[in-house]
Amino acid sequence: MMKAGLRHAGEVAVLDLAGKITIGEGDVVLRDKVHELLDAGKNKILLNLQAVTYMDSAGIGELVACYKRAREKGGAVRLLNPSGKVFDLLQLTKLEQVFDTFRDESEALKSF
Amino acid sequence: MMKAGLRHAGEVAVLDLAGKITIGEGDVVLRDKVHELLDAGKNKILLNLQAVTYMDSAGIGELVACYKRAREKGGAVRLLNPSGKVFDLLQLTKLEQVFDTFRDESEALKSF
Amino acid sequence: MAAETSVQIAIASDVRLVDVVHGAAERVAEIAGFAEEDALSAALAVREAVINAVKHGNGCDPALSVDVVLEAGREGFRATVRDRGRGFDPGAAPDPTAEGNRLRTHGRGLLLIRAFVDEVRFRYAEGQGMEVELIKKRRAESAA
Amino acid sequence: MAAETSVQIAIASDVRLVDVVHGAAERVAEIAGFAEEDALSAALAVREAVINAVKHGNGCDPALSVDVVLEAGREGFRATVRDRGRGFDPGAAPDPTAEGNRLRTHGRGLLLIRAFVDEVRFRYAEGQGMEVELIKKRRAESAA
Ligand SMILES: Nc1ncnc2c1ncn2[C@@H]1O[C@H](COP(=O)(O)OP(=O)(O)O)[C@@H](O)[C@H]1O
Ligand SMILES: Nc1ncnc2c1ncn2[C@@H]1O[C@H](COP(=O)(O)OP(=O)(O)O)[C@@H](O)[C@H]1O
Repeated sequence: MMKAGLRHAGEVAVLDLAGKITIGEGDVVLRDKVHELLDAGKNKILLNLQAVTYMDSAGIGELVACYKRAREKGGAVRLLNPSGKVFDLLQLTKLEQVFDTFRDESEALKSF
Repeated sequence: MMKAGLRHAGEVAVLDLAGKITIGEGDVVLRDKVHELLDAGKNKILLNLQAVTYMDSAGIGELVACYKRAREKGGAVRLLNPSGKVFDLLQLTKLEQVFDTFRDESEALKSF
Repeated sequence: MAAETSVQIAIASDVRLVDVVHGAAERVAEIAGFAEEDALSAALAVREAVINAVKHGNGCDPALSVDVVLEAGREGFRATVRDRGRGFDPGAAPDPTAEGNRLRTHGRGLLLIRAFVDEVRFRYAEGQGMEVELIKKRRAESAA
Repeated sequence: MAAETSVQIAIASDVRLVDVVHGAAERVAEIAGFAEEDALSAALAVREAVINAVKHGNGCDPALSVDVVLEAGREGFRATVRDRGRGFDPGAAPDPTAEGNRLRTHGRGLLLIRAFVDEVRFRYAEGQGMEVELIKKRRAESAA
């Protein structure tokens, strides 16, 4: 199961994700958490992917869905520290060209 | 795969085991490590089970085999911090009545 | 038990494949509603039955398969493990917890199976092999 | 490919069971000699083929099974994933990496399958369903 911890850094909501973002589990958690944030008017969202081990196509699809939903609300979803398989998957799908992605948290926070 | 880290505390060899002690993998690692120690004349062995998640009957059997081998060489195999499933398994098999088992490492080291 | 969802697995008699069934059993027990610890108990029982089927039933002959069915239902978890062997008398195995047996390096599989699930049935079908059936029931509240 | 060891799995068309096949594929790939990262690649390819079989092939009908064979051989890892559906033309799927498609929330499964194994074959057998065959070869040194 994927875990999702929530922190607030000024205006930015940071979701620390851990585990795998996969069909029927992680993708659902991700969708629900981002929905909650957007419903609460928090539309600047940083997804910390450091501890995410892998995603499948359903998880990747949900990442894109979150990106679009935040943008519709005038906000943004950005990524922190994708690594290993997750980094490979973002490259492979060319989503690295869609998402603003950061290695350094303070830099990521400043970017919003 | 089970991992086994070796430390020496005076005369006692401490094996820090992590993972599962199961058939064809962890049991083989355990056997090989204890064999090496006994061959090197190190017959006071403390198995730190803290990070062992579970064992199967093959792993438990190997634990007993190690106990007997050390005793034959005039030494001893003792246990540190079995927890969760491992603790349950030692109770269930009544091996808690065979193995000297400790919660505190310094106490365990003094016991040899 | 009405199965809500199920998995069938056939493995070659190779101890390296025991983990495959263990992992599958853990997942199916989770789907059946068991929390992590109880799902591990169910998986350990299945694991021991599979080890016995591979070793004693099929004599580790890779040409002989072990056939496993895993089911998640509203009442709980059910597994059957079938080998191609000549069967055995499960009542005849010595008690590994008896004082004189505690230092034996084998003979604890059946004990673990019986401890970790609620019902265990052994069936032998002439010319077909031994089948072990394991059932772990969901309780309204308590954890087993 | 001569199989050294093999596993057959049949799952009900239930996305919660995809993990069962994923875990089994990872283990069989390890037995075939792949290190952790490559075994995960192989498992991800199998995972996507199984998701497609469950969703598109069998329409998530729990009465229809997805049949998987996993093999470890000296040359590497091989998997077949078969559904009961009407098949499809794998060449017709749009490229999810094309600029206009990058914000689509679906359509990346075939891309992942092709990226993570060395050979992919699609076969349709009239009245039987679609079968996807995946092969990942062991290399003497390099990691894929
Ligand atoms: N599937 C089986 N086919 C034949 N004999 C079996 C089978 N399962 C168990 N047995 C017999 O029962 C005995 C006890 O089994 P078990 O408690 O699992 O311990 P172990 O396998 O370590 O000997 C075995 O030694 C074997 O003789
Ligand atoms: N096993 C299958 N049976 C029928 N159609 C399939 C199958 N696998 C894939 N397809 C078709 O190919 C398309 C692309 O598949 P894929 O790249 O995995 O993306 P997605 O499943 O997210 O749509 C699917 O939308 C579906 O129309």
